[in-house]
Amino acid sequence: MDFHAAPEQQALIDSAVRLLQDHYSQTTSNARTEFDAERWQQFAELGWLGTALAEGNGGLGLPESMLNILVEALAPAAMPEPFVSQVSLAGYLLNAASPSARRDECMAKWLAGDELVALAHHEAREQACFGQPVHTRATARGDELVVQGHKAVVLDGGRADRLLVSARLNDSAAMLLLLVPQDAPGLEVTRHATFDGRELADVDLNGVVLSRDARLEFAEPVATRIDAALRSFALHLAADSLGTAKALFKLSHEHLAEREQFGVKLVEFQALQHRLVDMQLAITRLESLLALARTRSDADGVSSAREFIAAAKIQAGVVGRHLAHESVQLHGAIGMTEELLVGRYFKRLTANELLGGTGVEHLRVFRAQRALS
Amino acid sequence: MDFHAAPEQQALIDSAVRLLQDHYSQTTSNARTEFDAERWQQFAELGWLGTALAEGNGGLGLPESMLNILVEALAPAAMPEPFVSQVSLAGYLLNAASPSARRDECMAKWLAGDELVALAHHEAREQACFGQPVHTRATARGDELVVQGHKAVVLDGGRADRLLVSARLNDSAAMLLLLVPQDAPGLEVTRHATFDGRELADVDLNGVVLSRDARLEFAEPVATRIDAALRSFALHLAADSLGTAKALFKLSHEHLAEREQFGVKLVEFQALQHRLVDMQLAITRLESLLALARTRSDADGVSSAREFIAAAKIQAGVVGRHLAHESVQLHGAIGMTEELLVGRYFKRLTANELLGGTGVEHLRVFRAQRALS
Amino acid sequence: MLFAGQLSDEQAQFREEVRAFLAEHLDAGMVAADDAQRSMVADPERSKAWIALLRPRGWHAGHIAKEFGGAGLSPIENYILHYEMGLHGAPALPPMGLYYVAPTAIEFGTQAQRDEIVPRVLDGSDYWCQGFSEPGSGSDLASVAMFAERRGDAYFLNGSKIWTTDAQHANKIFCLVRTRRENTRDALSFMLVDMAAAGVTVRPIRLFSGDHDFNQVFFDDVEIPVEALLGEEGNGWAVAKFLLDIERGAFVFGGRLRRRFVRLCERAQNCATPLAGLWDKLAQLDIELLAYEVTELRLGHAALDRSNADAEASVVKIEWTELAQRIDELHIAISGPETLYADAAARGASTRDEGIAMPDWLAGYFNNRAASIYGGSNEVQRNLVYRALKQQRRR
Amino acid sequence: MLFAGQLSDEQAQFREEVRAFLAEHLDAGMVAADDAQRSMVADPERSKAWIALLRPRGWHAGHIAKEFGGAGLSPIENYILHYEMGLHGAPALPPMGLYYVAPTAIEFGTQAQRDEIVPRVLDGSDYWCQGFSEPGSGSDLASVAMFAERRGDAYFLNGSKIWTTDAQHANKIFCLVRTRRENTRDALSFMLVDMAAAGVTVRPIRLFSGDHDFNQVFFDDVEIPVEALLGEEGNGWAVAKFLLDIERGAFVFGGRLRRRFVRLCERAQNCATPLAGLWDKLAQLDIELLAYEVTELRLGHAALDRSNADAEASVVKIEWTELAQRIDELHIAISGPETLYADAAARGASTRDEGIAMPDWLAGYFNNRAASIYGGSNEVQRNLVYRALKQQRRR
Repeated sequence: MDFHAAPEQQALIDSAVRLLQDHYSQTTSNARTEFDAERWQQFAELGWLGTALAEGNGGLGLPESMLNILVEALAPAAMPEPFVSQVSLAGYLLNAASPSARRDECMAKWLAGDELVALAHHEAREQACFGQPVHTRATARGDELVVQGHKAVVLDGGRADRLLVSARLNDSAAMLLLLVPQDAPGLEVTRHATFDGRELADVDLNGVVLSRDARLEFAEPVATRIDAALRSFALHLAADSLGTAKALFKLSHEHLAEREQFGVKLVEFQALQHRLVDMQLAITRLESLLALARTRSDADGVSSAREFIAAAKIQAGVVGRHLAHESVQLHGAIGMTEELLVGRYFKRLTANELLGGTGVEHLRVFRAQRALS
Repeated sequence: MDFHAAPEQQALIDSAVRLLQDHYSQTTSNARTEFDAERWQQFAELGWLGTALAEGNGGLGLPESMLNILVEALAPAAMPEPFVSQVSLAGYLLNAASPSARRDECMAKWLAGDELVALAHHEAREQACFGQPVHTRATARGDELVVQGHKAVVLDGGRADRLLVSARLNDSAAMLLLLVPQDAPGLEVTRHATFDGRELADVDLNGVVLSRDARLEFAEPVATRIDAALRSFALHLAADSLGTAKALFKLSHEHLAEREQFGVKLVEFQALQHRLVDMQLAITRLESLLALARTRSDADGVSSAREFIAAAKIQAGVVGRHLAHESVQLHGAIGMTEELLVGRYFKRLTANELLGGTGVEHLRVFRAQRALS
Repeated sequence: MLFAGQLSDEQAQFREEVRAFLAEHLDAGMVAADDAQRSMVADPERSKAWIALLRPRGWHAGHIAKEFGGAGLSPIENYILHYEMGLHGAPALPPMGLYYVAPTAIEFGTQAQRDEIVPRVLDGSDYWCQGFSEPGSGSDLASVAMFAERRGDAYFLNGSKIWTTDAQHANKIFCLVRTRRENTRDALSFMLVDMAAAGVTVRPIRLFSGDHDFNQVFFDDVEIPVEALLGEEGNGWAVAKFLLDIERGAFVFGGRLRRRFVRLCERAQNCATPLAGLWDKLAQLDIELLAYEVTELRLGHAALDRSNADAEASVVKIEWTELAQRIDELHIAISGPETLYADAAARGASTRDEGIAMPDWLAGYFNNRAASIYGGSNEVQRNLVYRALKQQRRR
Repeated sequence: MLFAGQLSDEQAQFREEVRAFLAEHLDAGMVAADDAQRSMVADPERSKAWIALLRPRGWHAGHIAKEFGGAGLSPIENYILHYEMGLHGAPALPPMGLYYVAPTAIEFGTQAQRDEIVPRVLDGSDYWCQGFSEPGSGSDLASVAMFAERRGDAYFLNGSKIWTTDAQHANKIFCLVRTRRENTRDALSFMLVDMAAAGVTVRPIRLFSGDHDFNQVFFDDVEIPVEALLGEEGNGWAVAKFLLDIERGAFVFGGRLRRRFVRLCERAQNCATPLAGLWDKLAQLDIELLAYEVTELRLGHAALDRSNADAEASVVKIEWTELAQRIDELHIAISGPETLYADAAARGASTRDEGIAMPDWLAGYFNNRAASIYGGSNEVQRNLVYRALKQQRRR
């Protein structure tokens, strides 16, 4: 119950801050938007990709909360590299899968930063959330599986070397998770660049033929594990939003402290001071909810902590909008331009709200878990 | 489409303001809370009770909007006299009823200020709104009607000389409206003083025997007319809230302009100026909605204007709470005491929100009318 | 709907005329393009086409007297015209020439200036932009630094203007400039400048959506004749004030806002995800939009003669911008993750929409955050409203 | 629930001990009376009965060291104790003696003062009230005008104190007074006064609910011995500051707020009218309450050694008061017209509840509007938080 950063947490934060200073200090909001393979290699070398992976799997074996703290520290980069989605979706599922030749090889390459892996699970653009039906079918044919279906909102789907595709086996309810290489015949991936520099894809599987060992095995039902990965993603998105909101606060305060109007520094206006305070109060609320979600995720796992993750994700949306709107308003016209980081953070916060389950969706989850109806 | 007060409107407002100055200027919030018969007589003599009644019925024949303007002008009195409920419930229904000896006698006494009449329609404390079922039964027995049932939230039920009781005829769906004298055997009225100085009652009718002519006749179904009376009540409550909110704004502005802290007039703090502005904006919104509801009520009748009345009533609740909360906060501790009018207005606004259909209820009406679902 | 039973017979008839005209002339493609436009400001091409259709009735200049080529409508008629155009999705009209320059030239111009300027605005020959703000000056116009030095029969302009909407399309710019070094209001003058003049350069300022609404305009020893002065030298503040005052009453946002709200509701009705709680928010928005429609009418248009018209214009500005932003915000909540996909069909709906691929409702949401900043930020507007409240209290 | 998996074994065991104690000693009638209480502040009679039950363990003074008769709990243990008491509806404890006077006397008192004051607070012999605010001084303590004139071995007090909670029940009052005419901080002194002294009179101030929480206390040439000074003459500001600083860490609101929220949800579940939209609001409140519980713990209790503790106390104050007010507000919306009826059973739950007949949730709503005013209004708290942000920025 110590809320100060522990020494190992502080070390992680410090290394993240150093990397940001060295490679991400930009003054224009549309600076680099392309994936930088060198950066990704560096993440791998620093061990960051494996932060929350088991030591036996080549990871650092740190708790989910440490990864979350790292994500928050990296947020001010608003980086084009898909760190959050990779570690919480691909990393989480590969770590959870039972060892096998395929999985081990895939994980090794992923951990080394040589390959990206994307989760292809959602099937409708407007319903990228929890508990949606999966219609994609894998039909057993001799020693092979033939996969037919459509996936949407596949993060990193275009640049990934392999996809993790969820599918129903034959006509059963049993869900599988299949490793599908990007170049598999019958796989059609349509890339979309998102407005905040991320990348997602629609994926068609037209009779993609896989060998049986493409199937990842899990000790628990696949659907449970995918759900947990999505919760983990939501948790880390909330941390990304918190880090971004803090960065916006800092920029706004600096701006008001430097800028004069009618001969007075803007920050001398009490109405603006109180608005800064309200922004800080919002950040404090999100910090507290994230602290709670972290502790509970470490203690009981992300699935059991779903109500607290939902609370953090909902509040990340509320706080994100509040900070984005106020930061632009307090900056005035210059805050609307691509010359400052403000707009870039605004876009990132907006995308974070739309990914990993929106506020509307998480409120449904939260209300159900807390019996609020 | 002229939003300035017309000369006859201004004359009405001026006479209301004069009366307030002469008889209601109080400095303590718990001043007179008792009904003052002399005042009521004066309302009658000024013709105010009959403002919206047909000339043929002894009224002034003015449109509903004029009555609404009068209600707004009288609001700063936060008076214990039940002007709003009497004119919009009793007055509306007596005016709408077809002439008959009973009705004419009752209306004359009411108009003269000699008697009060209360509508006893709702039957459950928690559901004093629209379209609730009426279980009270009037059973025909020879030339008489025997009434059995229970009524709740009967405004002015204790001090009224007669009650207008809604009831089903025998086992049919047909609704009646019956004139029941306060002293009728079998009638039991339990008075409750409300926290804002109004009075309501629970009413039990244990086999109350009435002659057939106790029945008021209407050209339209009784239920339609009762519903219209309730809409009219909601419209006038919204005006009462608007007048009260304006009075609170004025008190708050005065207070800030006079009071010093740390050697500076409070009103010089920009944060407080902007809060006054937001209060004014809220008032402007309510003024506009009420202007709309007035115009549409005059043009098409209160029943057709229900969506606009609902909008005004909902906003009256929102604006009322905003102004009440902010006024207390801006006054500081002194605003919490019974020494100022602030608390009295706060209570009045709170009661107005609870009467005539709450915000929750009117939002249901509004959404249904506007097909928002 | 707002007006049923409220209009005089003549006004009702005028509205029918407007509606019939719109039904006949407003084609679906034009409307769809306007709905899909990402930018907040009028599209030069589409508005030009629309103006051509309005011109025979003078409705592109409803507020300008007939003697000057307008339709000479009453304030209420003009309100009806613009409300209906907005409601039905007609392209917005570029305001700088029609609403600002023409009336100001009529008020302050010499006969020669009137004769030259007004017809060229009304027939579309000139496309104007505004040079008021300067880097670092924000809403504080008195601090304008751009200097006009008189040498013989000409002024030489040096300095720069910023946040200039449409400088990339305009052939003319009106500027508030300093003609004396003193820091007093009578050191300011109002000048009309040809964008083609030597020494004028335009630097685009991109919004964070990537769109291009604004520019910085640089003046490097730009020579203009003394006749380019509108009003007397040193009278610039009064001219600028007149021009800014026009804003009240010139713009009608109710119709456009109502249209956006209706489209939002349609989207909500066709939405796959359950939005239980959002309908209450939509209802509350609808209520405040109704309030705004009446407020706009009673403060902005029906009451032009009132003494505190400045503050009322500020009220209208605060209300419409904050409502518009809330509508946009709900649009995102209702659309959900689909918002992450760029809608190719929506791109290029305006020549200004050059930005990052994203759906129109998202770009609109981003770009419209500027609404509460430009034309005097809503903080400045609140200061102005407070000033009026203070005066009211003293009366 | 907040703590599952977060507590050390010892802390978890302590919580079990607290819960077992509450299950055994907290009777239902006591809880019901506390729930129904209209006033925000502790009830003298009920708290006395509850203190008698806590005293054997020293839990009525958990924060006070064992050598002075308290339980000497760690900040976390004290937090657990008060959170659980609040959650289970134990009567609130009167803060003036236990939280303010006793620790301040320990810090600043002479040995004789400690020996006299502390035991009498802990055994309930003395009931204290606070004399800080004065008419017209608001949150500006430096402007205190009440004068203490030294004549021989006594001071003579003249002036008045206002917003004094519980002056009608207290037998002692501590006052910040002026001992020199200069307007400097070292002109202030801290004095302990017997309410029975000649010249002390109490005027009740009624809230607009009619309830009686506050008073004005008049001092008409009240003679007190020089020994009544706590700390040195002229050191009053430091003593008062120490006393006010105790507030951070001394109060735990999370448990009480959670209890109120749970009761609100129960009411909503048993409500006749459909409240579709309100459940989303309840969920949002629940989320912010969760946030508050963690904030209170990490800012107010786990982090007492931090450098910007003042600002953090302000954050906690702003958050709990505004949350409490929102809970109260929803209570009205959920209860609907039933709120118009006075609930006879709820009256007189505290000796201070003397007001107008109304249900407890309504009186609570009204009275609790004072929460964002007393102890430094939330506007002043925001100023303090901003001051800390400013310092942070400079670091």
